[in-house]
Amino acid sequence: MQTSVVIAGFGGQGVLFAGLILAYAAMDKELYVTWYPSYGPEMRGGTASATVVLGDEEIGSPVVRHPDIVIAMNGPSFRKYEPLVKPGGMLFYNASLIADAGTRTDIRYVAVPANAIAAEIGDTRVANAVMVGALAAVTGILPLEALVETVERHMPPARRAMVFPNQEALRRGAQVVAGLGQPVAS
Amino acid sequence: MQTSVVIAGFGGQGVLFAGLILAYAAMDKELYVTWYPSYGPEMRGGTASATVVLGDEEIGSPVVRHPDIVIAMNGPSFRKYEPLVKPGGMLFYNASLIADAGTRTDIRYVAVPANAIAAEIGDTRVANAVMVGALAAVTGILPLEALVETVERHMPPARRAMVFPNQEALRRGAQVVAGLGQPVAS
Amino acid sequence: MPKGRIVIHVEACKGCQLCTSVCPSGLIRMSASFNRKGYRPAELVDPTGRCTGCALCAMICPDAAIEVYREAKVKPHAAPPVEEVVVIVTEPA
Amino acid sequence: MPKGRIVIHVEACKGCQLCTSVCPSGLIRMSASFNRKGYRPAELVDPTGRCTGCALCAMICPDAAIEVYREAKVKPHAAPPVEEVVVIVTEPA
Amino acid sequence: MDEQVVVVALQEQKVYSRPRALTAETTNYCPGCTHGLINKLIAEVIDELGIQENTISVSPVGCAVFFYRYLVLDGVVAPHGRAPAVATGIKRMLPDRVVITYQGDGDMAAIGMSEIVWTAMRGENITAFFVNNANYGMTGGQMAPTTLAGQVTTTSPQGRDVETMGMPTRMAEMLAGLPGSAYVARCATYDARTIRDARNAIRLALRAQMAGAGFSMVEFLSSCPTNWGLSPQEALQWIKQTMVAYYPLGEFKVSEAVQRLKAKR
Amino acid sequence: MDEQVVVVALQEQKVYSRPRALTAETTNYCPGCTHGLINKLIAEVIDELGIQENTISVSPVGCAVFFYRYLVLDGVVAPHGRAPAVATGIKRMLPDRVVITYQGDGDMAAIGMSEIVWTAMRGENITAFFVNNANYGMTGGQMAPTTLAGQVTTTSPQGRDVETMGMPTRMAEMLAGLPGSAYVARCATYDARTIRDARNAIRLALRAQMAGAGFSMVEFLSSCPTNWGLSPQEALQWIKQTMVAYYPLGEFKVSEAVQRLKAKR
Amino acid sequence: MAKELLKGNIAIAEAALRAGVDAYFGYPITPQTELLEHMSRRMPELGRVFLQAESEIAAINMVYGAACTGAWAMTSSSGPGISLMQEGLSYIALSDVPAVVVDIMRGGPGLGNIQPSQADYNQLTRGGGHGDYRCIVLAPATVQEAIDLTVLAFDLADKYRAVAILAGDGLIGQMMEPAELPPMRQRSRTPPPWALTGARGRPPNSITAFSIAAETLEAMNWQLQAKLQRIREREVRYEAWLTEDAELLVVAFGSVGRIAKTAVREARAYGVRAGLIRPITLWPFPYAPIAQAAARVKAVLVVEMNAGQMVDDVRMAVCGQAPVHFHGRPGGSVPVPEEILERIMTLSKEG
Amino acid sequence: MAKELLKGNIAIAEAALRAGVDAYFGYPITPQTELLEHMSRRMPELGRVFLQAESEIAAINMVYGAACTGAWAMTSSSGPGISLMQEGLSYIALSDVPAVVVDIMRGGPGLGNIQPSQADYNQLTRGGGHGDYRCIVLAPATVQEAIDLTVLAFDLADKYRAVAILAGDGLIGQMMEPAELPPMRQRSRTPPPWALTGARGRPPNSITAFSIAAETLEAMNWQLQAKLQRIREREVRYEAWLTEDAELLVVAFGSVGRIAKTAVREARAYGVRAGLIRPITLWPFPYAPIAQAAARVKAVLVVEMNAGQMVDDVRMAVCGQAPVHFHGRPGGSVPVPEEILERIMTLSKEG
Ligand SMILES: Cc1ncc(C[n+]2csc(CCOP(=O)(O)OP(=O)(O)O)c2C)c(N)n1
Ligand SMILES: Cc1ncc(C[n+]2csc(CCOP(=O)(O)OP(=O)(O)O)c2C)c(N)n1
Ligand code: SF4
Ligand code: SF4
Ligand code: SF4
Ligand code: SF4
Ligand code: SF4
Ligand code: SF4
Ligand SMILES: [Mg+2]
Ligand SMILES: [Mg+2]
Repeated sequence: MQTSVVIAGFGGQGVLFAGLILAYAAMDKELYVTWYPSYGPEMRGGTASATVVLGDEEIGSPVVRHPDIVIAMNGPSFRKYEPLVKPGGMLFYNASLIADAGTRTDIRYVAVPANAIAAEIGDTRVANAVMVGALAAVTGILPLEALVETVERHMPPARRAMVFPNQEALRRGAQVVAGLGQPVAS
Repeated sequence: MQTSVVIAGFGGQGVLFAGLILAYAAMDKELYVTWYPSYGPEMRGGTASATVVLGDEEIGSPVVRHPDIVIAMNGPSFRKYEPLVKPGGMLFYNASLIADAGTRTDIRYVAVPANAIAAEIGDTRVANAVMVGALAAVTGILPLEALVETVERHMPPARRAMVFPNQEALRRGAQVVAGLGQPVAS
Repeated sequence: MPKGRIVIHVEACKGCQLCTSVCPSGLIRMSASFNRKGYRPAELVDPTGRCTGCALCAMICPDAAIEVYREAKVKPHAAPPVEEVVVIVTEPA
Repeated sequence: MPKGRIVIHVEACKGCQLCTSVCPSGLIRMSASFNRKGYRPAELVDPTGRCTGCALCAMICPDAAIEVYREAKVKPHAAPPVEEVVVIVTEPA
Repeated sequence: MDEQVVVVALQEQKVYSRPRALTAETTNYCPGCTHGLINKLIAEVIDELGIQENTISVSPVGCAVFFYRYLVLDGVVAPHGRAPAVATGIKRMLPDRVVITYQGDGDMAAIGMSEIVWTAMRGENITAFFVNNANYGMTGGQMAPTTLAGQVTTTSPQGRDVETMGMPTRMAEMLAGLPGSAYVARCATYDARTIRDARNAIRLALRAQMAGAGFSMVEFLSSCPTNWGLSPQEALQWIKQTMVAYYPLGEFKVSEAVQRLKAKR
Repeated sequence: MDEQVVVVALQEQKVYSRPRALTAETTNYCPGCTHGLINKLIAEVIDELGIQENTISVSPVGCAVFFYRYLVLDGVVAPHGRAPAVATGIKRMLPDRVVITYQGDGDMAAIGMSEIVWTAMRGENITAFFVNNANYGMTGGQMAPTTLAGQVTTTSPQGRDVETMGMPTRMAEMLAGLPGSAYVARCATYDARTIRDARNAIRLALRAQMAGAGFSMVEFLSSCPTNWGLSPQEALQWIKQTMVAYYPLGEFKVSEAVQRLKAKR
Repeated sequence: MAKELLKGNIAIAEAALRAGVDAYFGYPITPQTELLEHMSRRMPELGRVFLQAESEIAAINMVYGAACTGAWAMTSSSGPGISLMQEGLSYIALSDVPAVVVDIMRGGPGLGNIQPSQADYNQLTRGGGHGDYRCIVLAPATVQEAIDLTVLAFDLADKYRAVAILAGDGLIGQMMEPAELPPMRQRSRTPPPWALTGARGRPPNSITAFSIAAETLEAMNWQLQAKLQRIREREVRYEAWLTEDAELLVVAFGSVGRIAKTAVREARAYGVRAGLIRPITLWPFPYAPIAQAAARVKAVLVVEMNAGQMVDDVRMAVCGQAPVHFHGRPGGSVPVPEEILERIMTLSKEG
Repeated sequence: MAKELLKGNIAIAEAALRAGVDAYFGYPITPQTELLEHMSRRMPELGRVFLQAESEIAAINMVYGAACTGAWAMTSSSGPGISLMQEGLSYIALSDVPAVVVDIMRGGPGLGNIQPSQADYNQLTRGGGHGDYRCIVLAPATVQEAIDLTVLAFDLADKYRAVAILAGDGLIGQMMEPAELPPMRQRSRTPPPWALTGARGRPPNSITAFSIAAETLEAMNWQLQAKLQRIREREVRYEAWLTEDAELLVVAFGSVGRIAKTAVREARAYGVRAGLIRPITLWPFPYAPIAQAAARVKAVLVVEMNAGQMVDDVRMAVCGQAPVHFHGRPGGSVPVPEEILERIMTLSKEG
C-alpha cells in the first residue's frame, strides 16, 4: 500500500517543511518514503509544493498526477489541485485563507482554520503543521505521536526553538478535526 | 588514367607552388585534378609536401600512399619517399642538395641539379619549377608549354615578377633532362 | 503644501513595505487582507488629506504599483523638472 | 680584453643570423653548407682571436645553440654577476 | 493671479504612473527586490527618450531572465554570461537601433567576464545594465564575484575568504579602465537621491549609445532581501551602509564625447 | 698578485651554456623567433633558482604548444586559453610546487580572457608568462587582441581598424589593476639590456610565487618574423621601434610583499 | 550506518567525500546547486580543496589540472554547464587522467527550465565533444543508488583513468529518500607514477591530448579505443526485473526506470506480462541483455524523460527482433506511471 | 561561370557570400582558417558584417544575436571550437532562428592535431549540446559539392529556421579542385516578421530557448520535434553508386566517400560487385536507402576517418539484414583506397 500526499501553497507557507515532517516520520516508522519539491516560476514567494509518497513497498514514482491526499494552504493551490485529487481521495484546506467551496462529490473535503489556530499558538508560521496534524488524525496514515516525535528528533539545531510550536500545532490540528467530527466516508 | 605526384621538401622550397603549377595546368587542359598540401610539425621551415592527382576521370582519393611520381627537393624527402614510390614509378630529385644514391631497382631515378640551374637563372627560389619542368619532359603527363602558359595565366598580380623566372626554370628543367637522355623504361 | 493622492494597484503590490518606510508623513500601511498572489498590499490611510503627492512612495516601489496624483496650478509646459520627479502622464500599458 | 671562444651547435642552429647581428666584432657569419634541418648554421670566424667571450651572441640566440668560453682569472666564488651574464657552468642536458 | 489660473489650480494632475515601456505583467522578483525598481527606471528613461520602438533588449540568465517580458521591447534571452556577445551580433546588424543588455553579477562578472571585457574593449556601441546584488540570486544565494569580504553565502558558509577567493570584483572600475568604454557609472536605488542619480546615469548611457559614443555601462547596487535574509528596508540600508563603502557610487568614465553630451543635456 | 692566481688566469671557463632545464630537443619555432629565447631565459632562471624538480608547467595552444617538451619539467598542455584554470587546479593540490603557465596573446588575451582575469583576481599563486607577438602565430598570422592599430594581418587585410575592433589590449596594465596580482611586468628581448631585464622579471615573478605573494605575470614583446614578413633582426627592430611605443616596458605592479623580496634579493 | 533522509544532491556530495574525492570545482546551476553548497562546507572541514569556479569551463579545466596531479577531482553541473565542458572533457578523455562529473539533468535545450529531464543522454553517452571518445555514464534511480554509483564512478574513473559521469536527473537530485551512506574511506594519497608532481629524481612526466603527427595521434586513439573496449566488456550494469516470462519489455533508465517499475507492476496486476530492463551504465550500454530479452517479447517500449534518445541504443540492441516503441516527455515533464501503463496496455492489446 | 582551382575553405566562404550571408563571426583554427581570412577581406568589400570574435563562444553567440535580427549569419571552426559552441547551438536550436556553422574536422579528441578527420560525427549529428535537438548536417565530398552544400545549408537553415552545419573534413578544407561558383544571389533583406528589429508599430517579438513551466517547454519541444520530423521526411540526401547489383555495400561520407569510390571501382575491376552509398545529409540520415540496399548484399562495410561513429547509424539502418563491418582511421590518418580495397577483397572472400 502506498499513499501520495501533495502539500501546496505560497512559498512562505512552509509546504516543503510540512512534507518533511511526513517523510521523516515515515522513515522513522521504517516505511518507504519519497519527498519531492517543486517551485513555481517566482524566485521566492510564489507557489510551491511538496509531494510525499509513503508506503510499505518500494516506491516507483516520487511524482504523481493524481494524489490520494492534498493539503491546500491557499486559494490558488486549492483551485489547482481540487480537480487532481484521486477519486475517493481527500482535500485538506486552510480555511483561514480559502473561502472556496468544494465542488466534487467523489472526494472528501476537510476544512482546517490553520492560520487562525497557528495564531492562537502564537506563530502563524506553524499553520503548515496544523494541517499535517489534521491529516494524521483523519487519515491515520501516520500516528500523531510519530509526527510529534519526528519534529523533536529531526529539527535542525538552528531551529530548535520551533520544536514546541510545531508539536503544539500538530496536536491542535488533530484536535480540531476531531472536534469537527469524522469526515464522511466515501 | 590517373597519375599521382608528390612534391616534397623544406617549407621554403616552394613545393606547394610547384604542385599548383601542375594543378593549374591540368585544369587548363580540362583534366580532373586535385591538389592537397601537408605540413610537418614545425610552424614554418619544416618539411612540407603537395600531392597532385590528375587524370581523365573523376578523382577518388586526393591522397595516396604510393605515388606514381615523387619530386624530392631535399635529403629528408628523398629518404622518406624513396620507399613509397609505386613500383614502376619515378623519383625526381634535386641533385644540388641530395647526395644519396637510389637503392631501388623497380623505380626510375631522375637527378636534376635544380638549385644550380635556378642559381644560373638568377633566383634559387625557382628550383621547384626546374623540377616540374624536368618531370613534364620525362613523363609527358602534361606538355611543357601548358605549364609555361599556366604560370603566365595564374600567377597572382603581386607576384607577376616571378612569371618569367618560373617559365625559364620550367624550360631549363625540361632541357636538362633532355640532355641527360631519356630515362630507362621500366 | 500641495494636496496629493496615491492609487495603489492591489494586485501589483507585493507588500514589501518600502513605500511605508519612505512616506514622510507615514500615510501608508499594510492591508489586513491578502491579494490574489498572497501578499498583504499597501494602502493609503490619509483621512486628513496630508498626502502631498511627493511621489517618494511611487519612486521606490519596485513593482510600479503606485500612481500619484497632485493638485497643482497647471501652467502650460510647466511640468516639474524631470530630474526631480518623473512625470509620465499616461495610463499603464 | 679577455680572450674568448664560442662553440656553435650546428644542428641546433636555425640560421636566424641574430648572433651575427649582435657580435660587436662581427666574428660570426653564416656557413655555406646546410645542416640536417636545411638551415645554414652560423660559424665563428675568428682567425685573429678577437672574440672576447662577451656572450652577447649566446644571449640572443633563440635556440641556445651557442656556448661561450672565456679565459679568466679564476678567483674562487668570483663568477661574473648573474645580472650581467648568465653563468651556468654545466653541460647541456 | 487671474481667474483662469485659479480654475486650473484645482485640477488634479497625474505625477507618477507606471511607465509605458513596462508591461502590465507582475514580475517574478521577490517582494522589495530592487531588480523591479531598476527595470522600472530603465522603462522610464526609455519612455522619456521615446526609444521604445527602437530598442532591443538582451536578457540574462538570472533573476532578471524575464526582463524581455517586463519591458515592451523586442528581446532575446542570451545564454548565461553571453548577453554582450548576443548584443554585439544584434548591434552590428542594426547599428541604428538601441541595444541594451541587463545582467546580474554572476552573469556578467563570473561566467561572462570575457564577453563583457571584450565588448567594452572593442567599444561596441551598446549599453550594459549591471545589477550587483552581491550574490547569485536566482540559484539561491551563492557567492558571486561581487560578494563582499567576509559575507556569508550558501557557498561561503564561513564568509568570503579573500585569501582563496580574492577580493570582490569592481566591474565599473575595471571596465572604465578599458579604452573602448565611453560611459561607466555606479548607482544605487536606496533613496530618492540615489534613484534620481540612477535615472540620470541610465539616461546618459543611452544617450551616449544614441550618439554612437561607444560602450556604456551602468552598475546598480541592488538588493536581494531573500538571500540576504533581510527585510526589503534592511536590505536597502545594507547597501547604503555596507556595500557603498566597497563599491563607491559615481561616474568612472565619461569620455569626451559623453562629456559633450552631458553639457548639452 | 701571487703565483697561484696567475696560473689560474690561464684557465678557460665556460660562461654561457645551454641551461640544464632546457631539453636537447630542437624547437619547432621558426628561425629567429624569440619564443625560443624566452623559453631559454625561463630555463636559465629555473636553473638558477634550483626549482627544476619542483616546477610544473602548463603549455598553451599556440606556437609554444611544445613548451612542455622543451623544458625539463612535469607539464601538461591546456585547452586554448585555459592554462590559468588548469594551473589553478594543479596549484590548489600542490601549493608547495612552482606552477607556471606560458601563453600566447591569442591564448591569454582573446579566448582565455576570463581565465586569466579570474586567476589574477583570486590571486592564485602561480606565474603566467605571456608572449605578446601581436598576432596568432601558430594559425598563420591572424589579428590578435594585441595587434597594433593599423597593423596588417591575414584577418585585418586593411590594417586593424580600431573603430570596429577596439584598441590593442594591454594585458600587463589590465592585470596590474586587479587586486589579486602581486607582480606584473612587461619586458622585451631585443638587446642585451632588455634580455637582462627580462631575466630579472622572470626571477622576481618566480620568487614572488615561491614566497606565496600571489599572482605574478611577465609579458614579453616577442617577435614573429614569419608572420610579420620580416627578418629576425628586422623583427627585433620593429619591437623596439614600434611595439614598445604602445606597450611600454617596465613593472606595472609590485605588491608590498614583492617589494620586500626585491629589496632582499 | 543507519538510514538518513537524504536529498539526492546532498547524498551524491557526501558519497563523493566518503569515496575519497580530493578536490571539487564547480559553478551553481539548478537543480544541482545543493551539491556545490554541500561541498563548500564539507571540503574545507576535511582539509580538502573546494573552489567555486568562475564558470563551468574554468571548473572542468581546474578538474583537469587537479587530476593531472593524481588527485581525485570532480565537478557537477546541469545541461548548459555540461555543454560548456565538452571541450575540456574531450581533452581529459584523451589525456588518460581520471575525473568524475555529475550531471543533474534539467529541461532543455538552451536555457530550458529547471525541471527534471533526461535529455542529455546523447551528449553524455556519445561524447558531446569532438573526437572519438566515450565517458563512463552511470544513471541512478534512487538516492541510495546515487550514493553507490557515485562511489563506483570514482573507482571506475581511477581504475581506467577515464571520465566517469553520474547522470542524475532533476528528480534524483531534488528528491529525498531514506538511504545509507558508506563510511569514510581512508584512501592512500600517494600520487600515481604518471602524475605531475615535479620531476624529482625521475624524467619529467607530461600529459597531453595532443600529437602533431597523424601516426602518433592515431596510435593514441587506438589505445584509447582499446581501453574503451575493455570497459565495454567488463563494466556493463543493468537491472532486469520480471523479464524472464515477459511478453512486453519496457526499457527505461534513471528515475524513469523506477517510475516505469510501478507501471510494470500495475500491468502485471492487469494480467499483462510486462518486464523491465533498466540500464545502469548508459555507456557502456547493455546491448546484449536487451537483445536477449527482446528475443522473447512481442514488443519493446522505451520510456524516457526526453524526446527519444536512448531509444536508438535500444533499437540497435533489439536489431529488428521486435518492434521498438517510444514514449517520452521532453522539456521538464515527468512521465507518470499512469501514462506508461496506458502505453503498455495499448501495446499489449495491439500485439 | 568557368571553373576555378579552388581551395575547399575558400570555396565555402565564397559560396556563402554568393548565397547571401549577411554576417560572419569567427575565430581562427586550423584547418579552417582560410575561410575566416577570406571573409575578413570579402565581407567588408561587400558592405557586410565581418567580426573576428574573441572566442568561439563569443562567435556563436554573435551569430545568435545577428540571426535574431533576421540576418543570415554564420561561423566556422573545427573540433575544439565546435565543442565550445555546444551551449550556444543548443540555445539557437530551440529558438527557431536560422544559422549556418561550418566544421572543418581535424584529428581529436582534445587538441589532437590539424590533420583531416571525421570524428565530430556524433557531436554534429546527435546534438553535442544538452537537450533534445538536432542540426541539419551536410557532408561534401568534393570542392564543388562543398560549394553547392554551402548554398543549400543557407537555404535549409532559412526554410526551417534551424541550424545547418556543413561538415567538411580537413581534406575538403585544404584541398584544391576545379569547381564552379554560383553567381552572386540578390537576396531580399526584408526582415521576417519574427525578427527583433525594434517593436515599431507591432507588439514586441521575443526569442528565447526558455520556458519556466514544464508544460510550455514541453510544447516548445514537441514543436521542435515536429519540425525535425518534417526535415527527416523531406531532406534526406545521399549518393548511391553501383548499388543495384552490389553484393557488398560500402557506406562512407565526405572525403572518405570519394576515396571509397576509388576502392569500389577497383574492386569491380577485380570482379567483386561492390557498391557505395555516400550519405550527403548526415542528419537526417539516409536510413531507408541503406536499409533497401542492405537487403540485397552479403555484407556492409562502413569506412570512416574516425574510430567508428556513423557505423551506429548504418547498423540501425541495416537492422540485422547483413553483417556490418567497420574500417576506420582516427587521429588524423586518412584511409587510402588501397586499404579499403583490401577490406573489400577480404570480405568478399569471407562472404
Ligand atoms: C551555463 C550556465 N551555468 C549556470 C546556470 C545557472 N544559473 C542560472 S541564474 C545563475 C546566476 C544568477 O546570478 P546573477 O547573475 O548574479 O543574477 P541574479 O539572479 O543575482 O540577479 C546561474 C548560475 C545557467 N543557467 N547556465
Ligand atoms: C578552442 C580552440 N580554438 C582555436 C584553436 C586554434 N588555435 C591554435 S593556436 C591559436 C592561436 C595561437 O596564437 P597565440 O596564442 O597568440 O600564440 P602564438 O602562436 O602567437 O604564440 C589558435 C587560435 C584551438 N586549438 N582551440
Ligand atoms: S505621495 Fe508622498 S505623501 Fe503621499 S503617500 Fe506617497 S510618500 Fe506619502
Ligand atoms: S512599495 Fe509597492 S510593492 Fe512595496 S508595499 Fe508599497 S506598493 Fe506594495
Ligand atoms: S662572445 Fe661576443 S665577441 Fe665572441 S663571438 Fe660572441 S658576440 Fe662575438
Ligand atoms: S642566433 Fe643561434 S640559431 Fe640564430 S644563427 Fe646564431 S647560432 Fe644559429
Ligand atoms: S532572489 Fe534576490 S535578486 Fe532574485 S528576485 Fe529575489 S530578492 Fe531579487
Ligand atoms: S609563427 Fe611566429 S611566433 Fe610562431 S614560431 Fe614562427 S615566428 Fe615564432
Ligand atoms: Mg546577482
Ligand atoms: Mg601570438
